[in-house]
Amino acid sequence: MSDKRLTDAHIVHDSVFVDASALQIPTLRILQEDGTPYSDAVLPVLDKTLALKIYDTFLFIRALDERMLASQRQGRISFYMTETGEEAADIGSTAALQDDDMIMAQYREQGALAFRGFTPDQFMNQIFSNEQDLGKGRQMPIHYGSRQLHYMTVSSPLGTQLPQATGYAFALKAQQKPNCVICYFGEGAASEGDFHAALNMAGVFKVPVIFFCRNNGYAISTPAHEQYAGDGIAPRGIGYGLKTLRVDGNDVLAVLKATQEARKLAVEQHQPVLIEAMTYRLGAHSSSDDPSGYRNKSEEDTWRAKCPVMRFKKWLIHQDWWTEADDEQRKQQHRDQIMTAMKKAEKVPAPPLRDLFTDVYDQLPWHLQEQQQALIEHIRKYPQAYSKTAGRVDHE
Amino acid sequence: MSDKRLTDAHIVHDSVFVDASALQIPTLRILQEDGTPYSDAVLPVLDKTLALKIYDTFLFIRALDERMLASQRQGRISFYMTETGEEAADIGSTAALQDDDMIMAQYREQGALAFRGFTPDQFMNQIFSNEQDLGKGRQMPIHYGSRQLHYMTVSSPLGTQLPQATGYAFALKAQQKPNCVICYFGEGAASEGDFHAALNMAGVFKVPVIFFCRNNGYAISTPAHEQYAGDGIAPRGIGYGLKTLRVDGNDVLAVLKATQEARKLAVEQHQPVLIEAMTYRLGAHSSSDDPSGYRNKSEEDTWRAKCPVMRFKKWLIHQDWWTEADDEQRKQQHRDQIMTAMKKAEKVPAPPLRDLFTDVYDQLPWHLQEQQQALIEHIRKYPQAYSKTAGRVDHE
Amino acid sequence: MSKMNLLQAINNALDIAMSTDPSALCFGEDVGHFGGVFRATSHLQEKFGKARCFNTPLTEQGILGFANGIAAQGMTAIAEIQFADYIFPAFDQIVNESAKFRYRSGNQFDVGGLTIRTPYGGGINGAHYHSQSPEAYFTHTPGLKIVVPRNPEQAKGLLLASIRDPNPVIFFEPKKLYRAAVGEVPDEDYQLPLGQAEVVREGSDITLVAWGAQMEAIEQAAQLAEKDGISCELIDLRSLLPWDRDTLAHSVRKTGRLIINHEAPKTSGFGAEIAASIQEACFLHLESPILRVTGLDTPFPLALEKEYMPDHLKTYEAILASMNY
Amino acid sequence: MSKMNLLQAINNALDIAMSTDPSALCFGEDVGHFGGVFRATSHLQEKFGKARCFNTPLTEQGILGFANGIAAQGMTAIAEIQFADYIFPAFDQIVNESAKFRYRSGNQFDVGGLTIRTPYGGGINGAHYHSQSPEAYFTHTPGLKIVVPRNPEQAKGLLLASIRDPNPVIFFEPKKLYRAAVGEVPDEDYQLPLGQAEVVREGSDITLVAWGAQMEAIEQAAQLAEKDGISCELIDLRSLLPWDRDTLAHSVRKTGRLIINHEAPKTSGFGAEIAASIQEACFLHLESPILRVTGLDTPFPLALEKEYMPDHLKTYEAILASMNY
Ligand SMILES: Cc1ncc(C[n+]2csc(CCOP(=O)(O)OP(=O)(O)O)c2C)c(N)n1
Ligand SMILES: Cc1ncc(C[n+]2csc(CCOP(=O)(O)OP(=O)(O)O)c2C)c(N)n1
Ligand SMILES: [Mg+2]
Ligand SMILES: [Mg+2]
Repeated sequence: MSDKRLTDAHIVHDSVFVDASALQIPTLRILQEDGTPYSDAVLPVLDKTLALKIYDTFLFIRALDERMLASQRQGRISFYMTETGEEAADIGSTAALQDDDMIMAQYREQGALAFRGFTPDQFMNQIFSNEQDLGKGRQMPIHYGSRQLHYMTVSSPLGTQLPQATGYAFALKAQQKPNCVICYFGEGAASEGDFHAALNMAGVFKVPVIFFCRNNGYAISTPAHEQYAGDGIAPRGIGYGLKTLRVDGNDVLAVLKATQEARKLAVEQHQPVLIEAMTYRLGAHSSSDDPSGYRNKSEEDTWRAKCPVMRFKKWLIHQDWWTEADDEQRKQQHRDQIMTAMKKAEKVPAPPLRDLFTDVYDQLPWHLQEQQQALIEHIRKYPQAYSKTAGRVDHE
Repeated sequence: MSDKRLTDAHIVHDSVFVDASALQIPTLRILQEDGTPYSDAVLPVLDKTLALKIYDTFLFIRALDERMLASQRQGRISFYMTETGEEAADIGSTAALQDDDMIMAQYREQGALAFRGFTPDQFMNQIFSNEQDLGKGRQMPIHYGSRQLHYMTVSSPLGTQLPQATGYAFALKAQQKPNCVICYFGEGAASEGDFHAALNMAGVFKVPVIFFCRNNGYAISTPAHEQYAGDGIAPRGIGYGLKTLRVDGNDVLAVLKATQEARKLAVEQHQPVLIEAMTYRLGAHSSSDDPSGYRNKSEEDTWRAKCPVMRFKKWLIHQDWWTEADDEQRKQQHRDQIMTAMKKAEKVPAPPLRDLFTDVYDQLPWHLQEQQQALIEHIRKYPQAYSKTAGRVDHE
Repeated sequence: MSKMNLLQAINNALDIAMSTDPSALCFGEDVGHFGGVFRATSHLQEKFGKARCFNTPLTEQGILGFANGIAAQGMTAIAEIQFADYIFPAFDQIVNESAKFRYRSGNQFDVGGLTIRTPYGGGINGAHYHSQSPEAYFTHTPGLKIVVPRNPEQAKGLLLASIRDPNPVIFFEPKKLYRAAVGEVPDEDYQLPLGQAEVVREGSDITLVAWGAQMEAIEQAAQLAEKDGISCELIDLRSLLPWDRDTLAHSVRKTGRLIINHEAPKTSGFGAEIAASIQEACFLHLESPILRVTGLDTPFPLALEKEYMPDHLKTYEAILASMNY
Repeated sequence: MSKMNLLQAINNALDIAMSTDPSALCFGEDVGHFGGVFRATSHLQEKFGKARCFNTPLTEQGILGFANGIAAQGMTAIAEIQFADYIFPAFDQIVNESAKFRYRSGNQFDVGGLTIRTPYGGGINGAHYHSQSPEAYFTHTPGLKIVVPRNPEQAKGLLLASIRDPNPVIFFEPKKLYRAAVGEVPDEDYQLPLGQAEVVREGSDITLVAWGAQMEAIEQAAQLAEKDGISCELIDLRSLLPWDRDTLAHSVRKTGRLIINHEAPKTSGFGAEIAASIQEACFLHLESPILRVTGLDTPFPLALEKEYMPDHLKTYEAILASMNY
C-alpha cells in the first residue's frame, strides 16, 4: 500500500495533446496472398501434423457452416451463425494452445471447438436441441459448451465472458496450473463495459489470459467506424498494461505465431495479452440477417479474395503436404459425415420434461418440485398440446 | 455504412508486442514550486481579476472544508468530504470555462461550484438538509446541484455521470450551442464500465466534452497501482480517439491552460478531450475514513509541501497582485461568513412531509397519494415519534 | 385507418413523435440505416437524418447513460435496447439514475424526456437470452413508468403517450406479435392514457388480467371457459407502474375471482404485486384465492418452451380451479 | 461462546471459511489491507495473504464477472459489494450469468462456489445511495439464493452455509446492525440451514414476518400489541429465495392473520410474493387481508428517513387494523 505513481516523470511547459497518431500498432503477417511467406518472416512452430489438423478443421467448419445455413433455409433448424472468412482467427489461435487451456468463446468460434475434437454428432445434438445435447436443449443453436474439451458454454450476452476469463485465469494462477485462458470477442462486444473491467483487472492481477479480438468489421449492421473512433481495439491494451499485438486474422500462420508467443507470456510470466485479429465477416451476421441492407457486394468480394482457407491451402501445397485431389476428397468426407450426423440428430427426441427443472439449482427446491408436479398433471390432461413431452411424462 | 478500416496499414513479419513503453505521455507544468513559471512556459489567458477569483475560491474552499470537517467531528453534521490538496484541479479547470458550460461532478468538486457562485448559505442548506436545500434535503451532504449555475446534481454511484456527459454534450451539439460539458471523475471511478462507454461514445459521436480525471492516488484505501496497471488514465484516451493531455494537478496555471485549450477543441471542433490531472488527496476519503490505516504520514507530508494553494499564492505575490496581509484578512472573512451561514442553516427546519413524495414523478400518482395520506394520519397519531414533521402535517 | 402490424404501428408512432418534436432522437444498436434488427426504426434515418436517428456503439449501459444525458439537457431521448434480455447492463443507469434523477435534484434536473423501447418475451425460439420478460424488476423502482401494449392500435397510442410523458418510461414490446398482430390503426396522432387499464371484455364470473402478448392466452382461455358457461371479464393492464388498481379491484369486487397471467417466472413476478394488492382491496369479495398462471421459476428454455409457457390451457385450468374452489 | 457484534460474527465466519477451504478467496473494493469500509474483512489479508484476500479495481460488474470466472474454475469466490446500492452495475453478471450458469450448460459448468456479501438497508443517514434494500429484484431470478441474517449468531451460521452452498448466494448484511447488534456467538464452525424460516416467538392471534434489521420493528410492535392482549407469532424468513412458504403458511393457518414488514418500497417488494403465495395457500384460514408495512414507493430519503421507515409504530397500527378488520 501507498502511492507508487511517478508524477514527475516527463514534464513539459506547453500543452501538447496526444492522440492516436502517437501510437503506431503494426500488423503481423507471415503469408502473402499467394501462399508464400515473406522472405524475412519468422514462422510459428508447426509440423505437418499440426498444419494438416488446422487445415482439416478449416474444411470441416466450412462444410458445417454451409450445411447448417442450408438447413436453416430449409426450416430444419431455427437459427445458425457461420464463421466464414474468419476461420484462421479462432482455429489458428486455438492451435497454439494446450488442450487443457480454457476457451471462452463469444459465439462465432465453432472452429476452435472443432479443433479440440467436438464431434459432428455433438454439434448436431446441440443444434437440434435434442436430449443428447450436452446443454440439455436449453440454449439456441451454436451455444456450444464442453467441459471435457475445456470450452466454456457460450452465453449470448456480449462481453460477459471477458471478466470471467480474468477470474478463471486468476484461479489457474492461484492453483499454479501451467495453463491459460483464451477469450474470444468481437470488436462490437469490445464496446461493452465488461471489456474494460476485464482487461483492466487482468493487467492489475497479472493473470494468464489471452484476450483475442476478432475485428471483423461489423457488429450486425454496425460498421467498425461507428463502433469506435480510435485505431481499432489494440491500442486499448496498452492503456491497461497488457502486451498487445495486431495480426492479419486471415493469415493462419501469423495468428498461430502470435498466439504461441502470447501463450508463453501468459503462462510463463503471467503477462496478460491482447491480440487483435483483423478479418472480415464474409457471411451474414446470423441466419436472421441480410447484409445486403448495409454493405455492398464489392466489399465482400474484396475480402472473399483474401480467403484464409485458400491462402493456407496454397502454402500447404507449396510444402507438398496437400493436393487439390486431397482437398476435394476431404471436403466430400466432411459433407457426408455432417449429413449423416444431422439426419441422426434430427431423430433424437427432445429432452425430457425433467430437464426443464433440473440445474436451476444443484437440487430441486420445493417450489420447482411443485411446479413440475403441476405441469406433469397438466400435460397428462392435454397430451396433444405438448407433444414433445406428453408421451413420456409417466416414464420419467 | 461500409468497412472503412485500414487493415493493410503497417505490416511486419515477426511478432512484436507493444506495451506501455510505446507511449510516453508528458505532464504539463507551468509553475515551479517556488511560484515562478518555467522560463519556456506558455501561460494561460489570465488577468488579475480571474487570478484573484481563482485564488479567492481556493481560500473559500479551504475555509469551508476545515469548518465542515470540524462540524462533522462535533456531530453537527453526519458526513463530509474535503477536496484539500486538489483545489487547483477543479477550480483551475472550471475557471477555463464559460459560466453556462455544464459541470458534471463526481463529489469532490465543491470548488468548481463555489467558483460559479454557489453561496455559503446554499452550501449550508444542502449540508444541513434543511427545507431551503435546492435538493430538498434528500441526499447526503456534499451532493450539491444547481440548475442556475449549470452544475448537475451529484449522484453517489461512481462513473454514471460519464456517459451522461457524453449524452449531454451530444444534445448541446445537436442544438448548436457554443458550449461544452466538463465531467470530473477520480482515477478509481475510471475503472467502472461506464467510463469506457462514455469515452468510446464521445470519440465516435465527436461531442464537446472534456473528461477531467482527478488522479489523486487513492480510491478510499486503494492506491492507484492496485486500480490500474498501465501508465495512469491518460493513455486510454488515445485508444478512444480522444485528444489527451496530462497535467500537474497542483499547478493551477497548468490546469487552466490545459482546460482553456481543451475547451477550444471541444467547442470549436467538437473534439472530445481527456485531461488527467496528477494530484493527491491530502485529507481522508471522507469524514468516515481514517487514512492512517493505509498510508503513512511522510507520504502525506511530501504532498503537503506541493500545496497548490501555496504555489499559486507565491505567483500572485510575485505578480504584486496579493500580499500576506490580504491573505490573512480574506481567510478570516471566509471563516466568519461560513460560520454565520452555518448557524443560520442549522436553525432552518427540515423539508416538509410533502417533499417525501413530490418529484418521484412530475405528479403524485394514486399510490403515492394513498401512502402520503396514510402517513399523515399515522403521524397525527404519534406526533412525538416524528418530530421533524409532526408539527406541520396539518398546515401543508 | 390503416392495416398495420405491431412493428409498423411502432414505426409510425416514432415517425410522428420525431415529426412533431424536433428534439426527439432515436438511437440504439443497429437502429440507424438498418432500421433495427426487427426494423422498428426503418426509414427514420432516411427521413430525419443521421443526426436524429443513429447507431450507437454496442453498450447498453452506455446507451442509457447517454440517453440520460440527452434527456437531462432537455431533448427527447428514445433509446432502443435490442432485446429486453440485454437491458441488464443498463440496470444501474435506469434504476439508480433515470428513476431518481428528478427526486434527488429537488426537481432541478430530470430525465422525463427519456423513453426506452425494448422487445420482450418468448415465442421466437429465443431461449434464455432472447425471450425474457423482465418487467417486474422495474416495477420495484419508484420513478419509472412501465408500459406494455397488446396490439398495433394500442402500441401506437401508448408509445406516443410514453414518449411525451414527462417521466422516464420503459416501453416493452411483445416481439412475438411484431408481425403476427395486425389490425386497424388510426392514421392520426393520438395518445392512449398511461396508468389506466382497459376492460377489453366484460364478464361476470371471474376476472382475468394480463398484458402484452399474454392477452391472447387469456382471451383463448375465456373462450374455452365460455363453452362451460363461465363468463370471464378480461382486463389489459397496459401500464404496470403506476398500475390501475382501481379498475381491477372494481372488476374483482364484481366477479369475486381473479386469475393473473404473465410470462415471467412466478416468484416476485408482477402478478405477486397484483395479488397482494387485490387480496387487500377486495378481501371480503373474494370467493376463491387469486391464482397466478405464469412462466416457470426457471430460465427461459428452448426445446420445451411450449411446456414453459403460461398458455390458454393452463389459464383455462386455473379458471376451473377458481370456479370450483 | 463469545460476545460479538454482527461485523465480528461475519469476520469470524469468513476466517473459518478461509481456514477450512484453501480455495476460498475474499475480494472487493477496499477489502484487502484496509479490511473493507465497514471492516468486515479485517485481518484476513494479514492472516491469509494478499493472494487470498485482496482489493479489486473499482468496478462492480468486473468484480462479479471476475467472481463468476473464479467460481466457474472451481474455487470459492466470496465477493463483497461495498453497498447494496452499488450492486446494480453487476446486475447483468448476476442475473444473466451467475443465475443461469449451471442451467444453460446442462450442468457442465456452474458458479456454485460464488457468494456475494453486501451491506443493505437504512439507519445510517445514507439517503438514496447508501440505504437501499434491493433483495426483491434478485428474488425474481431463478438460480440465485438470497439470505438475510438478523443477528450475529444467525449471521455466522448463515454465512458459512451460504459460502458452502453449491449455488450462487447473495448474502445481504443489515449494516445498521453491524455494530448495534451484539450477542453470544458459538466459537465453533457451524451452519444454519438455507431456505428455512425460523419462528422466533410463538403466538396465537396474528403472524408477523420480516427479515434482517426489520425483525427489530416487528419485535417491538409485538410488545406493544401484547399490552393490548394480542399474541403475535414472529417469523424470521432468513432465506428469501428459495423461501419457506410452509413454515409461514403453517403459522397463518393457526393465527388467521399476517403482517409482512420490509424496508424496501412496497410495490413489487418481496412482501408482494409472500402475500400472493399465502393468500393462495391459506385462503380459507385468513380472517383479514394480509397487510404489508414497508418503505414508501419513493427513493430512500435523508432528512425524513424516520417518516419513511416501516417502524414498530406503523407495524403496531397494522396489527390493530388486522385484528379489528
Ligand atoms: C449485451 C448484448 N447486447 C446485444 C446483443 C445482440 N447482438 C448479438 S451479436 C451482436 C453484434 C456483435 O458484434 P461483434 O462483437 O463484432 O461480433 P461478430 O458478430 O462480428 O462476430 C449484437 C448487437 C447481445 N447478444 N448481447
Ligand atoms: C458504483 C459505486 N461503487 C462504489 C462506491 C463507493 N465509493 C465511494 S467513493 C469511492 C472511491 C472513489 O475513488 P476515486 O474515483 O479515485 O475518487 P476520489 O475519492 O479519490 O476523489 C468508492 C469506492 C460508489 N460510490 N459507487
Ligand atoms: Mg464484429
Ligand atoms: Mg482517487
